[in-house]
Amino acid sequence: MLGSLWIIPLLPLIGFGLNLFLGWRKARKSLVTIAGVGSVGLATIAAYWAIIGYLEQPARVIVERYFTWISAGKITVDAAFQIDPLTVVMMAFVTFVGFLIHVYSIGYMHGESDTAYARFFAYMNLFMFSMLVLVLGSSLPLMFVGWEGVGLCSYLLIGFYFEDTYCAMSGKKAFIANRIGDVGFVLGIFATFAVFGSADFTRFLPIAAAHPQQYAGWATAIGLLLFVGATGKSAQIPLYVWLPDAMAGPTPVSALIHAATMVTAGVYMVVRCNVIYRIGPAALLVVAIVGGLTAIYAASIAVAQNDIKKVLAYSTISQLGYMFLGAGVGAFAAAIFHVVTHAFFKALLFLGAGSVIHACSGNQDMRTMGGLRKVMPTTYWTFLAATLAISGIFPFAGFFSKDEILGRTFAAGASNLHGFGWLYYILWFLGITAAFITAFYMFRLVYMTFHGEFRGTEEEKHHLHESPWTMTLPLQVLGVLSIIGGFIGIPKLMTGHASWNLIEHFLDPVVIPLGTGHAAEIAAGVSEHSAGAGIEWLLLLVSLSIAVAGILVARSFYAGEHAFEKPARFVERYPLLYKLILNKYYIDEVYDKVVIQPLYRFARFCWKAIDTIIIDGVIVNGTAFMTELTGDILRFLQTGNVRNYALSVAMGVLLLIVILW
Amino acid sequence: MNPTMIPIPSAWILYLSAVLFVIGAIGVLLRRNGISIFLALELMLNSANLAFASFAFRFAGASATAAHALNGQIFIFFIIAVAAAEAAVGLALFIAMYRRKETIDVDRFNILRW
Amino acid sequence: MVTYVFLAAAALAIVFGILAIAHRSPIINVLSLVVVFFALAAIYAVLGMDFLAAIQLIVYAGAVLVLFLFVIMLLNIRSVDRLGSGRRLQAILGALTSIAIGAAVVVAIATLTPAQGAVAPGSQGGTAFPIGRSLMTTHLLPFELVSLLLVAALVGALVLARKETR
Amino acid sequence: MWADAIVTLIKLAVVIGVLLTTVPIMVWVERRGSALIQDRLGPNRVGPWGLLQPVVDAVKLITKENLIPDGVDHFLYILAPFIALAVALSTFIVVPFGQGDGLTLFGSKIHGFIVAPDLNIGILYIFALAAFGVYSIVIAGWSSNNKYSLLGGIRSSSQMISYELAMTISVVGVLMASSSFRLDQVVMAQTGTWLGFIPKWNVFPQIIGAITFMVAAFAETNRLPFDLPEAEAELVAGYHTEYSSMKFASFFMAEYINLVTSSALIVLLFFGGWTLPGLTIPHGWAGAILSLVIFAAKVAFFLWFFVWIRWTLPRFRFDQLMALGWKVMIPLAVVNFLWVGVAMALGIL
Amino acid sequence: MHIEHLLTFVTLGPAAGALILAFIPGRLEKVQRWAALLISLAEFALSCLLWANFNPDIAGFQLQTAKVPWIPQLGISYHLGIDGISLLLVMLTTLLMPVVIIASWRSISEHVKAFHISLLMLTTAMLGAFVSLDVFLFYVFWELMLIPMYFIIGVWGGPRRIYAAVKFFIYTMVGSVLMLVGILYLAYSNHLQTHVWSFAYSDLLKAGRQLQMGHSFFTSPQMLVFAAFALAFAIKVPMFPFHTWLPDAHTEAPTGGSIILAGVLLKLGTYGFLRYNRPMFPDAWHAFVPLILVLAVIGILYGAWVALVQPDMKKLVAYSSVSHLGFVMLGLAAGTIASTEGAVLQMVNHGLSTGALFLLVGVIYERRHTRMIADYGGIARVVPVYTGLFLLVTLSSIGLPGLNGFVGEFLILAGTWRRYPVAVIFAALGLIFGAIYMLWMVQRVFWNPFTHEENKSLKDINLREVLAVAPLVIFIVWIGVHPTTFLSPMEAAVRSLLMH
Repeated sequence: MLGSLWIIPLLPLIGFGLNLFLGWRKARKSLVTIAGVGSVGLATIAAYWAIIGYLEQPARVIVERYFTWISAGKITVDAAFQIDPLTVVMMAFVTFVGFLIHVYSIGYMHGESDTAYARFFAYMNLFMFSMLVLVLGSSLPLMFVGWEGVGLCSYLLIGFYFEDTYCAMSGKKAFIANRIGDVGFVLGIFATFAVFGSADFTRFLPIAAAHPQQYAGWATAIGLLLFVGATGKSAQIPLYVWLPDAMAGPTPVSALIHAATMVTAGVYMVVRCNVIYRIGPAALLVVAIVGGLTAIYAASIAVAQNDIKKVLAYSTISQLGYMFLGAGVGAFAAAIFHVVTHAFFKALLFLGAGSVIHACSGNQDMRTMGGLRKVMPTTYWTFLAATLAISGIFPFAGFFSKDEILGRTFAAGASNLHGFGWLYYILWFLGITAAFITAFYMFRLVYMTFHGEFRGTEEEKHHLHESPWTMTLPLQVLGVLSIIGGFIGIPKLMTGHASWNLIEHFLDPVVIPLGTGHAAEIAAGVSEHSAGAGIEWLLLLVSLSIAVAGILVARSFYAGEHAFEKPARFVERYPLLYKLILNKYYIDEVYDKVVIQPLYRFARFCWKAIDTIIIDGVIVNGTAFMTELTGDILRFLQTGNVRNYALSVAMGVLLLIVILW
Repeated sequence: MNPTMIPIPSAWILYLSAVLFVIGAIGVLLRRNGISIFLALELMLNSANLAFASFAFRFAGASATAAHALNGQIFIFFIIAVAAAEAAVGLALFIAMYRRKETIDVDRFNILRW
Repeated sequence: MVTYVFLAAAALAIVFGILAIAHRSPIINVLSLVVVFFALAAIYAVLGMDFLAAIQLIVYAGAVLVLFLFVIMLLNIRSVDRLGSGRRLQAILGALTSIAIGAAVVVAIATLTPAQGAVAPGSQGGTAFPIGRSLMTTHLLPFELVSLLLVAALVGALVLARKETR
Repeated sequence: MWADAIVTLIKLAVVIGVLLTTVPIMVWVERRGSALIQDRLGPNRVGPWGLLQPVVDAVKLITKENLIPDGVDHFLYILAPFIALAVALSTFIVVPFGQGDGLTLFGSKIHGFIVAPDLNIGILYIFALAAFGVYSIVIAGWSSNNKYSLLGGIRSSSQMISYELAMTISVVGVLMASSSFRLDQVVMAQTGTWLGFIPKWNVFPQIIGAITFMVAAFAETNRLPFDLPEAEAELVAGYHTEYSSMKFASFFMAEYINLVTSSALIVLLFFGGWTLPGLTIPHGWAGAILSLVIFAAKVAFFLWFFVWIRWTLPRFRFDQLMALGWKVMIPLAVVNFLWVGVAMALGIL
Repeated sequence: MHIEHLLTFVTLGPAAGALILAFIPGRLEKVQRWAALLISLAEFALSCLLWANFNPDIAGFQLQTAKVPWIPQLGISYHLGIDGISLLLVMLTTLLMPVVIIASWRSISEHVKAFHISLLMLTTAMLGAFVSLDVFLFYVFWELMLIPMYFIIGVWGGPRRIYAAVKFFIYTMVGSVLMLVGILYLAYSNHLQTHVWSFAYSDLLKAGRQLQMGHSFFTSPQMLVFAAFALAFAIKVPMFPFHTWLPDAHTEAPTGGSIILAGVLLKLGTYGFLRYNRPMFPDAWHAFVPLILVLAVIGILYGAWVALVQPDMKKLVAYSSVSHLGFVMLGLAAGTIASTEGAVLQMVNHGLSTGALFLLVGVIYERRHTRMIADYGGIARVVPVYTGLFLLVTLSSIGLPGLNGFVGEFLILAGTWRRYPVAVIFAALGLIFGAIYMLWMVQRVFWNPFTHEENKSLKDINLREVLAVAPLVIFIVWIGVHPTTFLSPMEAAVRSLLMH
């Protein structure tokens, strides 16, 4: 399969075509399922076939060029796919999680009409195609194709229930927010072309790595521009507003796109272009800061949310913040490791929430849930496993990846990376508090939905049932993965030998060593230098205790007989703060007031004032009016009196004589 | 054969034609009645004929243009013919005008106004 | 002796010219114009252009002015407005312009080199014959065109002056 | 230079004298002629056969009160008769009444029995003045402020203008034959014979021209067949109804002078002037006197002819008159003109 | 068939067709339509033959017709030739014609014969303008275009069609008259040097370059003549201040008219800049580039902003054209090979995507007879296939990678970045606004809840309309996926054009 990587993305594309056709012909659901899920399944098999093939042969990076896509003057872009360790990791979890979610959505979407069902799977397949192109793309523009492709699919899928204004609006909001990010990304691509002459990873990254000083300035600029794209796609601080609204889409969509795959594209891009960020330290710093801030900020909002999917959305933003923090401190492998583990447990959380909502017949408000533990045991247990993972409790996947990032952040602080040691300490501290809050709101969610009595309506109550096997099976698989997922990246600390940290070791080739010159040390300082063993153990204990503290506080707040008193008291004491957090710091309203309204007013001004009044009114119709006016004035010369004319003739003759003379 | 010289200096004839022209012009510009204007016009026309005659007369003397001496007179002949035609049509017009407005006071015919 | 004839005729022409445009009664105008034409015919005769004098008398004085008389009688115009009546400004302006034109022409004539005129050679036996011949030879085209024009004028006058009979 | 002046003056005096004397004679002839034709006596009281009757009339006219009706356009009223008389008299200066080249009087040559010998445009001059005749009638009609005189004036002027056209065209034939405007040349051209035996008078080859000329002449002088304008029966006295005494007399004289001029023209143009077939007129005073006598005889005959026609033919109605003028006379004249042209081109004439 | 005459057949073919149509009696409307369709299809086949015979390596004009002297005294001759750039635009024109005819199958019901004749005449005029190698001939075709377009808007247009048609006519006429002065001055200066009257493109090219550059605008002939040409083309493009005729012309023109107007007529402006202003007046061009850049960027942003608040779909698409052509002008102004090729490709892309958009707007206009966005809502449920197509074309118009819009904009911006990065940043904002106004329109028309009852009876897009939009969609995807087929022919031409 190695020789023809193009088959992998092609299969979902075929699935998309088939589903469109089936939708048009209004075919039965079973046909659509075969086409939709089948194609993704085949793609997964093809992907793993390729991975196995890749792992057997020694070569680091294999690039397959098919045809020159765009070539004009100095700008040439080939349609080429490449496979290297990073692609392998990404492809692995994207296809696997994607397939599980496809299986899950068979059950979840069963209630829809045939055409809608077909349309849903068509979009999902198109999404898989775009994601695979993004991951496999061997140059920035090709990656951009996938980048915008996934943006389009998220637009289509979020706006799936297009009847509802809110869904359609949030679909549009998602696409536009992505689009703003993408513009930054595209500018980055142009800069790469301008500076390096080509945007193929196998070409411009080695050039940059070869002479870091020369490209330092430009690298920072490119890094920042690309990062703007990343913030758009991975919902970081300025452009995260679309993710919470994206929950309007069906839950499998949220699981697949807004938890596992698309949102991680930003991190993938940063890791892919790690050379750029390493030789342009300022960019790396910005990534770290934005990551850290987003983590703490999103976590703070998640605490007060009552909608189950909104809580998970903000938790995703917060976890993404972690990943960027990891990348920001140079721990690219750790970032990817967290991406993988996060994919597992966040997908599980979403799917679990999906089955809960499915059970509560579409109701998403946690306040009307409760006591589902008894009714939906499998969902509960898998959900609990994922929650433990995300909170960072020891054996679960989350602990290892999050701790790795926090450890590296602390190490960066210690080694005074780029002279900003104090900043990294702050970031580490933010990380720790975010971890505490994460543990708190996750268990808040668990207690509110699964523990206590059912607070919903009566007819909802007896409608409660466990989801069918198509939905619970993926939950169980993901449950297992979120438990054992952590072990692929066990730190050297615990096992004594670095090689066991599979992911670290595996991703080394991606981090190309930099050339000579001072930049080299910076890089070296980050990856090798780690504090003494003692400090690392201390860090491990601190993060573990923080997580446990978070859980206990959540229990005291929401579990047991006098649940809900403490939060109520908290609300009375700080009503303003609560209202602020509940309404997401009014960010949406601020954006609306500051950006969108003035834009409309200015646009209307442009149209009404400039176009119709100034250009049309004054200049175009103005000249017409002037000609008419002069016509009027000249009219008075025609007196109609013959003798006047005779007189003027005579005067003309006189004048003529005088002149000629 | 040398042309017989006539002792009238040609300039005087031109002066006469100029004076007649002025009189005609004044007549045309100042009169209100169509026919009077027309009469003055004929006078102006004749002053022009006179000017032609004076130049024909003047150059008849010079040998160079002797051959064309007659042209002046023929030209006047044609002018008279045309003037006759013009008078006929003009007067017919005045009659038609009179029939319409019971007057041929030129100022009354100003429909061509804006 | 010839110059005296010319001077007399000139004086006659000027006096009756003024009378032709100034007098209130149109008949007097026409008659004074006849006298002016008579004077001009005399001048032509004096300048040796006897055929022209005859034509002037026959065509102009004899036919055109009779036509004028006819029209005046037909329209029964007893008397006409005084010279320059109505639109005072325009009258004054008109007079000034005409006099100015006249002055300009006179000045132009003054610059001409004075020259003695003469009777056209070969017209001893009267200018009728040479003019007749050239009309039929060199100036045949204008002659035919004028005849055409006259026919047109004839028909035109007829149509215009006819009383609407429908 | 003075001699010429005196000679022309003498000629002028002679001519005017002759004309003025012929007028009373003609009046007498007219009256007696009409009486003869109407088989009645005519004036015979005053002087032998009424010869003095015209003198007495003249005295009556002159002594009548010079009445000027009011409302009349004063100046024009007086002017009209003078124009008529002036025009009538001044036409005669180009009429040669005898063959007189080479005669000398008081030592200086008199250039023929013609008042203005070197006026080359001859006939044209006559037509020009004929045109002026119209003015007198028109002004008379207009100024006498009377409906009938106005109508009479307009009618007679339109009649004269129409027939003037016919007359001019018919004369052109003659001019082509004699290739000159001067009447004496015309007479010279009529000597000799045409086609062997016929005297070369223009009347024979251009008979049509002659007839149209004579009819036109009648119309020009407002003689009977065409005297509609002052026809007593309808328009009282036409344009000179308001005129009395001297003014009426001058109109009357002008009419008769025109009569004489017309008959002189007829004789000169068509009947060979003072030449008789076969008779060559000797030079010198004897020949002159002979030519004069012949010319006078011919003119007298035609004068009688006018009177004769007047009292025989009935009067034309005005529309018939105009129709005859435009639709018959002018075409005939053009035909004659054509015929002469063709004949000359073929060398017949 | 003789290669030399191929271009003449291509250019004058439609005119001959129009002649044939003239003989067919007017009442046989069916026959008129089919005849026109067949002629335009034959036209397209001919142009494919042209493409086949086109040799991409030669830079200069090829397939030239024999130079037939037309007005020998002035050196004006009938001389056609084609190079990479004009080949693409000719193909676009011949592709759009059948689409227009099929699109206006139902909507044009009266004066059918006149409509098709003016369409065919319009085709000849446009093709002529693209391929004429004699500047005077170019001017004749340029003016000839106005008349049929005037009739198409004036006769078959909407309520305010007279105003729009007259405005369109006078607006373009003012510009082109100045151009005529420019042409004459060029010919005159050429005459001064070579003492020979000639209007051939090559001669005037040399003459243009020799025009001196004074120190200020008014004292340098090259600047003045450049300005004369530039104004005519700027009005046609339309660039920012001269664009007010476009929305009126588009809203009032019938569907077919709008497709042709947007598809091809606008390209003549940019083609003019590329063929005449760029090579003929190099120094003036460099002096004017900053101004063009500023106007282009303003055009992009201004077009997008105004499109944002348009209540009428056609006006929105019209203003989007202003924005898209702003990109093309940006590409031309930048002057690098990549940006110029991107600009030419974007001309074709704009023709396809905006043509398709107008076609689709026409489709629902035919059913609901209203273009107001407010009158629609949630019609995706009723017309799914139409929604799919509309969405695809919208995505191509806002430049989704994988479709044609992206390739063009990417090349333009990448090419311009090297010379004017700041301009690119502002222009990139245009991309955002592009997405905003298009998707907002799509949302209000297709997604929102189903409010208007009349929409319930909307029938989905029928076979004829799909047939009309199919070729466009095929090319949209083809250029998106494999643009080299279209980039390679113009490579040599653009390279040689930018060389001097």
